Amino acid sequence: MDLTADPLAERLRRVLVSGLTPVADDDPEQLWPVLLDYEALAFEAPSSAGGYGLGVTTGVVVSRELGCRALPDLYTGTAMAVDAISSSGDPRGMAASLVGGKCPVVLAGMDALPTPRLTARPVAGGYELAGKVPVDSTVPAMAGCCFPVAADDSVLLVMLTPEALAPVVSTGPTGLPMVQLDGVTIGDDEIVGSLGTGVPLSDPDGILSRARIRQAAYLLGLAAGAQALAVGHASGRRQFGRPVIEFQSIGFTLARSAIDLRAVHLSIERAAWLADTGAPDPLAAVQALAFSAETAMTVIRAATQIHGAAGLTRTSAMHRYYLAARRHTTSWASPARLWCEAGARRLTTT
Amino acid sequence: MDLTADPLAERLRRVLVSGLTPVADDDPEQLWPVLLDYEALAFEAPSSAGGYGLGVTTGVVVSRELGCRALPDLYTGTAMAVDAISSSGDPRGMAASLVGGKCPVVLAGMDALPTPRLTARPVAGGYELAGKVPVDSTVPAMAGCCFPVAADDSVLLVMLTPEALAPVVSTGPTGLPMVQLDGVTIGDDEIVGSLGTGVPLSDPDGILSRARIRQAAYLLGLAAGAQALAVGHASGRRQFGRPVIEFQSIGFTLARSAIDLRAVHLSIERAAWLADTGAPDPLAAVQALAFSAETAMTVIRAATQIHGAAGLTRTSAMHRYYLAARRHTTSWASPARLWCEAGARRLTTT
Amino acid sequence: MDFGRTERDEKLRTLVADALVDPRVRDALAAVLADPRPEPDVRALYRELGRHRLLASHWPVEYGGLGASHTEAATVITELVAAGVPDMQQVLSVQIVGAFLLAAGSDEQKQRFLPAMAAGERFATVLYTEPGVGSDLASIEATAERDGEDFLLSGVKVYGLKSRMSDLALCAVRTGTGTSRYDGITLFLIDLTADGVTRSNLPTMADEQFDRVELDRVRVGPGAIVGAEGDGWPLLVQCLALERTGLDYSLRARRWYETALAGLDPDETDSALLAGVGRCGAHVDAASLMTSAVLSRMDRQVTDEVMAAMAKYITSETAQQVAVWATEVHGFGYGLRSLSPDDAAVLEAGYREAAGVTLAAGTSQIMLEIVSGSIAAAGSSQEAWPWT
Amino acid sequence: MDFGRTERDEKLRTLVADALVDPRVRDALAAVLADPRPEPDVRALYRELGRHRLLASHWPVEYGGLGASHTEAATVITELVAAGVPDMQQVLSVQIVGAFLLAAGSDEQKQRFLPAMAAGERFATVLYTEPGVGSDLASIEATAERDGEDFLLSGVKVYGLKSRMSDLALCAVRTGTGTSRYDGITLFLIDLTADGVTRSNLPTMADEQFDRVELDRVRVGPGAIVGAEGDGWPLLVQCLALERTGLDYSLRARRWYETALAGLDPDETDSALLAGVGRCGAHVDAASLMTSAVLSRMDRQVTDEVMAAMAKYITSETAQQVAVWATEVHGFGYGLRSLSPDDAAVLEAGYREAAGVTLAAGTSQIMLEIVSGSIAAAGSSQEAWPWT
Repeated sequence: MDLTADPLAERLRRVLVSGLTPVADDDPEQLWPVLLDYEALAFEAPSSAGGYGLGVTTGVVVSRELGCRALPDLYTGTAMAVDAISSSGDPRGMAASLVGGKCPVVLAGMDALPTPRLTARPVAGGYELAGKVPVDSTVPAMAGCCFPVAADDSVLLVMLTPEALAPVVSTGPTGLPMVQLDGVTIGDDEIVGSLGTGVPLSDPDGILSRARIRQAAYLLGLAAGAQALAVGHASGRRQFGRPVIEFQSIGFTLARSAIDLRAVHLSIERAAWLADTGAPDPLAAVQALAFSAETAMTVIRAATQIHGAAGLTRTSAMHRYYLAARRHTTSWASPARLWCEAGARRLTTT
Repeated sequence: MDLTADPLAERLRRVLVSGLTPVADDDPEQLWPVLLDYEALAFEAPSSAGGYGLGVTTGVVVSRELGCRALPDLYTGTAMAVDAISSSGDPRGMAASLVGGKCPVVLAGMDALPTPRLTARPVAGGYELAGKVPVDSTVPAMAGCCFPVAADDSVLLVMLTPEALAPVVSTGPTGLPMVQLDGVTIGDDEIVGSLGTGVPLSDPDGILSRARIRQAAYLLGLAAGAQALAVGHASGRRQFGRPVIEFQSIGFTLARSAIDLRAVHLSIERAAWLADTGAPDPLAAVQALAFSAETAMTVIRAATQIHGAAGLTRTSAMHRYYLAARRHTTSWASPARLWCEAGARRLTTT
Repeated sequence: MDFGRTERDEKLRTLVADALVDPRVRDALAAVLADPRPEPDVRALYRELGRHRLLASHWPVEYGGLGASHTEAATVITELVAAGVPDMQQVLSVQIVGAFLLAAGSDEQKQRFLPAMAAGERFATVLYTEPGVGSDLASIEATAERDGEDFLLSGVKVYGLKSRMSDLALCAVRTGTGTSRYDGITLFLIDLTADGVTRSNLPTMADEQFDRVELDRVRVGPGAIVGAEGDGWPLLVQCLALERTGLDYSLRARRWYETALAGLDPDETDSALLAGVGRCGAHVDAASLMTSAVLSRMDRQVTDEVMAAMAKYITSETAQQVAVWATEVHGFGYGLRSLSPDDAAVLEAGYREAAGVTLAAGTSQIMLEIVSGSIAAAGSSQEAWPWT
Repeated sequence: MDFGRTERDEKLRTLVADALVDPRVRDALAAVLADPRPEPDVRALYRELGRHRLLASHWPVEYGGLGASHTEAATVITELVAAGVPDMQQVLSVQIVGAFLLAAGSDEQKQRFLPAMAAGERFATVLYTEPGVGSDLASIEATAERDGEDFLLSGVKVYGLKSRMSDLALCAVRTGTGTSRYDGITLFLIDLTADGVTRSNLPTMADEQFDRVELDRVRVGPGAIVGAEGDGWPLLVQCLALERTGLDYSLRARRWYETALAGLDPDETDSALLAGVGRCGAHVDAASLMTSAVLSRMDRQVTDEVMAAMAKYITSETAQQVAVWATEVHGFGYGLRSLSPDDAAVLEAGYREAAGVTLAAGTSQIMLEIVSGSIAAAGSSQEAWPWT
């Protein structure tokens, strides 16, 4: 066992940082070319898709770094699509085209797993879909979308191109874009993978587990970014005659956050290592995600509180983390539901 | 609405304090006569049982004060037995005999509600019992015992006298006394009340709700007693040149405990007031108990931590609260299970 | 303790119910609810409620109230909020500045301002903090320059609310220096339309926007001082206690909780979810009770800074917790269960507002400082049960 | 990062497995497990393990070890604990005092003591704190009076463990005064059987009893000093970091967690319970990883006080949390579900022990102080991700 930092991952991270630093907040149109220029999609993509096959461990670096800056997550969805397509052989070269920059892919409807709200009924030449699902409001118009559907007793992953998506997107009640799929028919080509059957899902190809690890890394990044802002604020700000970080109520809160962040980080690295050195361990993956999501909300709330009123204003970077926390800690189901799955997996594997 | 302190309750409390102060720790044999001398059992007992009928609000005072000193809880069980017996008319004067000092009654098996682990099968002239149940190790040999049994579709409350109990008590695996009831037959007289049917239990006579309010008060007392010890310790103890209470990590912890204790106290008072001015509100009662149990464990753990190593020794009063917390936060089911019941009651009543 | 409703409570509830069916109130409320802006203008609605003496029902009749008790007035506000009336400007104008004037204003100030405030004809807000000051109000730097009998006030005040819709502001400035940083602070009631006052917006993530108010040699007369010159600090401390009943936060906690429940199935059997429903509900109920306990003391003329800090702490922390819990329960975009679009919008705005509730009117840290300070002062001499 | 087992790990596991079937080890372990006393005497068992070089496997071969790495030695201890070997006296003698001597002892001290300690022939413990001192070790008052070349040590040391079963103790006393309270502290390795040493018990609620050790003019020679006279404080700080791997607490957390699971039905569907199983399990796993991260750094000769404080904090807090959670899951008397009597006894003792884990070897507050101090020192100059 050697849990010191991995030099390759650190090198990739530094390269990526140099690309991401100038990217404006919340501008996916500016972000996507940077991810392509720095080959971020290629780190973990298999060689059959034009990638370097460095494993989900390097995908973790990408997701985390996007989270750190509260940038839109154009990676987790695209990587999941590439992963799913590649694991079914990819006769049409779709994975390579995604890695090459065809379009980013975002995810939707993962929060209802293991029971998708979308259903797919077999019809001649494909499936007819039913249901609707909200997507992240920060995703760009040029993105494709991947979502799970219930078909018979298994859960399949569907991918729609930006072109197919455009006519079925509207604005939902809380301002989020809503994908309305009632009556939409898709061909077999749009089915890009399977998440398996049962409760919890069997995840035969490890697609779900690897995606959860990336999502966990994105959340870890969000929390770490918020923590960095809070440390900066608390070090610079003086109240009652001293830097506020010297008050135990602030300093200890930051210390607890730092400890939890490190614990989450190790949990994610372990899940990624297991996925890269054998089949993914679904328990390790789901608990890394639950732990990361729960910690992200706690750390980001604490960081917001430490910022005081200034952090609530739209001129402070802090508010972006607070708003992102809500989207990203729930987009893969709440921590409570994920903990439940982890518990069920634990009891059956112990 | 007037949520300032009730002078009658405060007067009763002060009277009781004068009686309880000299009672040695953990000595139920010394405690019982004091409770009788100060008529603690009579405060809330109905006049038919020789009591003053002052309501469960005054029972709360007694339970809480016993908890505060981490004295054995000889009240909650006895009062529940008196309550149950009285609400079924008490043709044989058993309630009056209990209020008069026949014997304290302790409770057992409440942690498995709404599904008792003990069952009662009707036989000629009564019931045959099956199952076993642990009881609190601090109860005296002279105590009777009340426990719930499943009979057909309803849950009945059984009371055994000290004499009936003696032959069926042994020592369980973790050192607690165990009441072994397989094959024991009881007459109808031993059935002292009904907790009703269903999940959550219907509690037709309010016996369960009132008992939960007393138990909540005992737990509140335990927590408040531990808090008082911690405040005393943190005020007196100096480290790094000042009283440790001046460190925010200690001072804020005590402040949070104080706030939670007050919130729990008001929740209990409200549940008691509802019970005394109409039928008990089962939601108010169960949430008061869950809140009190959860808070007690948190407050007592924090108080133990504040005491440092000295609090772990058997010469410090602190350790008695820590050990009592385990017994009393679980004897009426864990907070998690009680919260669940509260949630179910909330959704059906909203 | 008495948790029941008094006859007067019932009478006041009837008054509220009657007012809400008064066509003028009904129309004004409908206009506010239909207003698509994140921060609708409530002044017309408040004037209608003022006509019914419901804006400041606990004020003496001579000042436009009904002479109700504090607990009874809370019933009125609770009912109004339940009907959809936004409470923020009432909180600022009546519960904060009005309470301050009642406690510390001169007779002339009371007679001049209170009836208009109770009528919803004039609105007041507070200008306390400044950039870089935060909760440490003793470090304010706004100044008052003497000019004959008058003062010329200068400085920048931030993070206030509703200045753009208010006429008056209670403003803390430094008129002198003393042996301690708590000396030399003076409170002025200033006219927000006066020359030298520039009001602008500090956009926040919540629907309520912060104000930035710049004072550039704003002339005020000696009659604008509340209390005595240089004596602002103790007044401020006392009046912050008066405003920290937690009523506004406990109403938010309850509204968000009940909204979240509206999207749940009563036959729900997921015990993790039910446990959350049970726990949050108990906390919401307890937070309301903490507020009622503070109001009960105020009804007996007791201002208890520590109990107020406890109530502010628990109500705001509970409200924030409920808003976060609702995101978990209802999932991404509040779309996981059967929540109506209106309810989803309430929770969505609630989450954005929730970040601020543990900061406004004194941060949670300040509240804990007050409570722990009182515990330290009481120390080991206390009985086991000192805070009942 | 590499989370896998090395070939050497596997070899060490084989050595442990072989040792455990060695009849002498097996009998000694059986005797310990059958011992009805709360604190069985493990010395005979440790001597047998010492014969297999498993007590201090990471020490150099010349001192009785196997030259294993720190992570590998943790594997050995983990396997031994899994087989039921109590680890407390190994922690004290090898992981704490032994590590201290390895790092700071003279060659003579190392050669004289380490082989005997690795062999389980001699046992050592620590005598740091005193009545009223607690975590503030710089306030110790035990004194050393010079007597020629020798010192006469006097004072009262409390809250130590295993003094009655140990031969040696690392003892902190004040040999001088300096400009700061951290000056003038000296560490002595003393003989617990010497004249003037009185060992007694401070009964605790846990199975492990505290010691009270009174020193009354205990004569020690200059060779008993570890490090230099008066230089004890920096050594103590450094060596506390060495002992704070959290290994012992992470093993307790795991043992209690797995014991609690043993009484659960794999077909359990109560989601509140399952969520607890999932959350506790993740925390237990993460706590182990934090320990492994500290050990990995030690394998690279890096002693990281902050990482050690993090590991001590999270492992002990997790262990306590698991012990409390087990009381909820298994209910009153641990009798709610199908837990075996032996497992119930483990959890019962675990709860009593759990109160102490967040206090021993530096309280959780001290750990947070170390971590927050490092954050404040790094301040805003750091990158977003400074603790990887």
